[in-house]
Amino acid sequence: MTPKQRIEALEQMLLIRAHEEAAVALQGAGKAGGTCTAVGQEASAVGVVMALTENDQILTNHRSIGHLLARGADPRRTMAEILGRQDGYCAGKSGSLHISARELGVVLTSTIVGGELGLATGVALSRKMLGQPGIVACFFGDGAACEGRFHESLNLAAVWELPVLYVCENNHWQAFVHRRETMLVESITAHAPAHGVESNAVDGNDVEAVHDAASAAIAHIRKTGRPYLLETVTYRLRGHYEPDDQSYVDPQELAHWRARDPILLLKRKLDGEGVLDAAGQQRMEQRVRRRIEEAVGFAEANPYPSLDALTTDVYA
Amino acid sequence: MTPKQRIEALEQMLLIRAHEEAAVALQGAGKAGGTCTAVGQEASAVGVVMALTENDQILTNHRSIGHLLARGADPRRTMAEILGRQDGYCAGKSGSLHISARELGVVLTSTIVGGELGLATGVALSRKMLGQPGIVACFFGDGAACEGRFHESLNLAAVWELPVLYVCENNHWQAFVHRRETMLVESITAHAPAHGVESNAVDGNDVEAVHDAASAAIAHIRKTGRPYLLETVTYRLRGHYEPDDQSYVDPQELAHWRARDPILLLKRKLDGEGVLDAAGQQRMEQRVRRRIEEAVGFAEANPYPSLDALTTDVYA
Amino acid sequence: MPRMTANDALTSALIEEMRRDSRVLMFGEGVATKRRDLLEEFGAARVRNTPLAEGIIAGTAAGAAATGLRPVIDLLFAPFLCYAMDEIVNSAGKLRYLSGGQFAFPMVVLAATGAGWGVGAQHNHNIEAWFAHSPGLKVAMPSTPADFKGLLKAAIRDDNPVLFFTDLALGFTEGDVTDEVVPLGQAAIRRNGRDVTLISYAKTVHTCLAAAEQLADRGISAEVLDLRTLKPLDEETVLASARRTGRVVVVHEASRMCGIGAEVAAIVAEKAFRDLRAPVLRLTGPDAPAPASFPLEQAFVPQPGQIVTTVRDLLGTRDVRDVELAGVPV
Amino acid sequence: MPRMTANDALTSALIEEMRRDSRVLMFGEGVATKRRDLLEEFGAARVRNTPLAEGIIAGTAAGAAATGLRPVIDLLFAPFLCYAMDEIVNSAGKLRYLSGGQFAFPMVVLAATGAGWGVGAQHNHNIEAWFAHSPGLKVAMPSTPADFKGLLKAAIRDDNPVLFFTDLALGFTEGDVTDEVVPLGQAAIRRNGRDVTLISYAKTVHTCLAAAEQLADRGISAEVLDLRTLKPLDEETVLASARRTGRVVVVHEASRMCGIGAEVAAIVAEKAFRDLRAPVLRLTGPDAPAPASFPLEQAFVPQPGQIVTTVRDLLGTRDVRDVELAGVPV
Ligand SMILES: Cc1ncc(C[n+]2csc(CCOP(=O)(O)OP(=O)(O)O)c2C)c(N)n1
Ligand SMILES: Cc1ncc(C[n+]2csc(CCOP(=O)(O)OP(=O)(O)O)c2C)c(N)n1
Ligand SMILES: [Mg+2]
Ligand SMILES: [Mg+2]
Repeated sequence: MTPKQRIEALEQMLLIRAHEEAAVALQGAGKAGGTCTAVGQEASAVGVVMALTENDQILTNHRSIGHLLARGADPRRTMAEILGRQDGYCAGKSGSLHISARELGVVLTSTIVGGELGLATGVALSRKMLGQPGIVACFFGDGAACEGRFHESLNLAAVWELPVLYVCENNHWQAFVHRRETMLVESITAHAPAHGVESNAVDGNDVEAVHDAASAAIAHIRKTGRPYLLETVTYRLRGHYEPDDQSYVDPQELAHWRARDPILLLKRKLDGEGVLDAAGQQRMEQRVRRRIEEAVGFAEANPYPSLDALTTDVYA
Repeated sequence: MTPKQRIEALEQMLLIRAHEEAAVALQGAGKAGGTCTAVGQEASAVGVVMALTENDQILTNHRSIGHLLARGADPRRTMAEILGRQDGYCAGKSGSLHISARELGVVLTSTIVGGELGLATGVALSRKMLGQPGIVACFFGDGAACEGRFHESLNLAAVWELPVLYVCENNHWQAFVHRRETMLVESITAHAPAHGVESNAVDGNDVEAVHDAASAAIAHIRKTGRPYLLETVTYRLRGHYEPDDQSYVDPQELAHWRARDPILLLKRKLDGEGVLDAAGQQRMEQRVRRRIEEAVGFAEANPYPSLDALTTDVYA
Repeated sequence: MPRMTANDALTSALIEEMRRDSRVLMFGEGVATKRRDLLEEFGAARVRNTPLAEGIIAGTAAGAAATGLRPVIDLLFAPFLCYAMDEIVNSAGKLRYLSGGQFAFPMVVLAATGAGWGVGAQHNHNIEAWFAHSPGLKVAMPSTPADFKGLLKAAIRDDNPVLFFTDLALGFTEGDVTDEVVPLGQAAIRRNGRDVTLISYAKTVHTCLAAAEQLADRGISAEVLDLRTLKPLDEETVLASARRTGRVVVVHEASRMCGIGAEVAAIVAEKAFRDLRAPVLRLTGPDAPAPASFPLEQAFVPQPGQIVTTVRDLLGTRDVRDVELAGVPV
Repeated sequence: MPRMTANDALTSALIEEMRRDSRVLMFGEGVATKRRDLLEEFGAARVRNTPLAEGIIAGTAAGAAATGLRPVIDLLFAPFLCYAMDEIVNSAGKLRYLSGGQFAFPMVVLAATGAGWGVGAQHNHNIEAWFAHSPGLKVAMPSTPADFKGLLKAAIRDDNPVLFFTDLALGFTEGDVTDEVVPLGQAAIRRNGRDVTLISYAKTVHTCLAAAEQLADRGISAEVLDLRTLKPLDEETVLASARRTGRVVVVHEASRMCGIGAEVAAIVAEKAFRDLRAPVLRLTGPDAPAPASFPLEQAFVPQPGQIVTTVRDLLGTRDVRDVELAGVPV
């Protein structure tokens, strides 16, 4: 990553964090429904999405704000969607859990765990058969890797040679169950060879490492036309959804990962390298905060959809 | 295997073969519905089932006659079930595709590919929690290994430490699709390590090799309480179901495997070793043929269930 | 007008639509093996075998449909759809709506069902009502070779996910077949009558027609209505006929509770109430899994004799009460 | 008689049944985390977290049920059952029958659904009718804390697979709760009335009660019937009330087509026909996925005002025709 890219990455990560914190506040104030935040996972989202080109497409899940904002989503419209307002990306019908934004290439978000894995192969098949350039990045969690669909998807993509970048954001939690309670191996990539799929696991809290690994994976896909599994090892710093007191979380584990907060790590690095000092970072944070404040203002002022929307867009 | 066991194995394999051929003839004569035979796979069934003890339980699928007969099922009752008669193991309601025989420990046969994999963990959980001795052998095909449930089952058995012997009868076909069209690796066992499961692949047409591998696997399960994946590499010598002209099968591949017919191999061995000569084998075949003729006679004479059976045993 | 079997009619719809629109492709377990003619004409990219995994087959279809292709998938037998419910119901059925209309899902799911093969309830389960109950989906279930072809053509051209169930017992029946597209959502009057309307779909349409013959011999004029599409349901044709005859018997092989018959009866009881001259009756398969044993399997399905008896009771007295009319042979 | 929330009533049923019968165990995604009290009392063998995979959770339950245990599984939200349909429908629902009665499946599947959380159709989809349509299964859906407890106790003691759906919006409602087992298959008259019967279940029972209050103010006496168990359905209580009042409106949040309301209407139209004084009406959720947006989500669910309007129309004229009564607010 160039210094410029690293600065851009920090701004995106700050934007995502501020967006999540605003959503938490709205939820706490009773203005938004339950929402799943990706606090702590910003480097994974930004590192991968920055490695994509405009032609590439993204499928994501319930923990999607990072992917959306890194892809250039307008925070006013994501926030409006979270509040169920008419100018949200899905006209308020999605709410926070399945936001897609076709214009950005973020397609078919599913909040059914594993849903995006079932759909990604088809999206890639379209690209391939219609001769469209670009690959398909499919984000999912370590929990989704427990669903059989994970294997069915990898296997089909391998057998049909589909250009899918599988991104497993291993954040150690599957709602209220720790990853170690649900599988015996340490890395999701252990499954890749038996499907004939290349893979790699990377420190998901180091945005440069993620970006480099994603770039290599994407190059491999573009070259071979074959799928690739990238695991970003990270941590869910907040609860599964809001509110969630995390009483079931081992405080030591949490402290360990808090010290590895990806934003902290990147800030320290940029400051140390003299790329962006503390003052510059503060200005950036203010800018980001203003953008999010404005987004919240927009969303709260945005009307709810009219009641006839209840039965529109059921059928094409 | 002792010479006595090998002789017993041959008799069982001949019985299975004769049973399948009788079912084919009945189907051809319009007396039985479509049926899936396991011709060519007798060594896999007999080798594994002979390695089990009375306390162990079996789950199987649509290609089950070998498992049932090796377990000591009465061919009159299996045949009656295939013909939908009242004294079939399932009172005629199953027909050929989901025969279970609780008294033999053959439980919960499912003809949904992968169905047995979904149920096996529960059967093993019962044994474990109720303190019952014995393990659970779950037979399934290479096709079933493409269903996500295969992975979900192995993973749960591994995480919960359930005594399941997974027996993948890899017969190279998944109905009308060759195994090589559906997966990139050569062996289903490739998936085991990532689930933390021990495994082994064995020549499924060599009954002794199967028996030895199964015995080792079972010993491992009894010792550790953990699951084990055994792959028996074999071949479906007849079509997917009856009738099926196998026009889609590569004749060379078929010829290769015909020459490796497990019954042929065992006969040759027993003769060569002086354990059972050609004359003794012929007497055995006659005995077996008579048993099957009698079974067919029984089944054809056995009445259909009375019509009120249509709505019995829906609820407990 | 060529005569052909229903199976051939279905194939000819596939061929014509694949010729017509290069975005149409077909895949499933054994599709490329069993449909060699399609494979040869359209190539390996458009006619594909798949791994044995219904969930990912349906998911791939939904993903492809939303992004420019028009997949037809063969899931073989209706009960196997149990592995693909998430992809069909939660993805294809809901993601258009949940995305605020950003995506459409032009895809067809083929599956066979019904008695005739003696293979039992894990191959034979009439679950069409599940999909009628779910939003965003359409459901078709033809009774004639012409409809096997014409409805499938309409299904492939439709921009929504269509479940296309074929009744196993009809596959080898022959009939005249044209190139006509049969629009989804239009029922057909298969026989005109005055005294009673028999409403059905798929195989049991023919059971109703046989019963109508027998009823005619006894001076009773039965109208036979073939729903053809279960969702959207052609309420108008149903109500018009119900109002004309004042008596309705719904007949299907699927089980009674919350089946299509329940819906038809409820619609009639609401909207043709003042024209009804008798209770609305249903003759359905029993609330039991389908058995494999041949005579039981046959007894599972409504028979002409049962329809005749039911209709005569209905006409003989205006208050047939509490007569048990489940699919058990009388 | 202690007062408690519906959620607590459900927990207390679990605790009492686990104390009573050591074969009862519970598992699901997060069960051991979220039910610490159960984990502490009954230990890690009987209160288990699972990997995130609904299919194997349900399959394990079915396999365990058939071989001596009595599992209760929590599949969280109803749409997630789409991953477990094979295990519930094809295995637990059919393998008793297909095996000629060799096995029984005493298991309970818990799942929440209904409006209230603003999470949209992939968490909120009332699919109870699917299971009512399928053989071998039972379905319960309580409306009061007492029934959350009493029906769950009955479900756990039942030797068949029981789908136990809980309406999200009811979780924190309070009520008196006893130790009584509420038998499956018995509806309850929640309010006596003469002029019309409102038939419902789960949350919309309370909507009906609110409407009945408003109707009483206008001199209309509405009976409110709570089905409680959807399968087996208490036909007798439904028919007795329908015959008494001669007018029936069925109300539920699930969509209309082939829903429980269709079945109730069809039963009434068949068996209470000569006592009916008006068309049988249904007030249901629309044929659409549930939206997340709060006001839309609320509009999805039938409201007291709609019931009042519907009933007044029904009483005002004996031939209300073709009035569109879908769940859209009027
Ligand atoms: C099929 C399904 N099962 C359960 C849930 C409830 N749920 C939502 S998110 C979640 C945890 C997912 O874990 P993971 O895949 O690791 O993603 P993460 O939330 O950690 O990002 C669960 C259990 C769901 N939405 N869909
Ligand atoms: C879920 C499901 N999908 C498809 C089928 C149809 N079918 C029956 S057997 C079979 C092939 C199974 O292949 P495999 O698991 O290798 O077992 P084999 O038949 O080779 O013994 C298929 C596709 C089915 N019964 N169930
Ligand atoms: Mg996770
Ligand atoms: Mg095979």
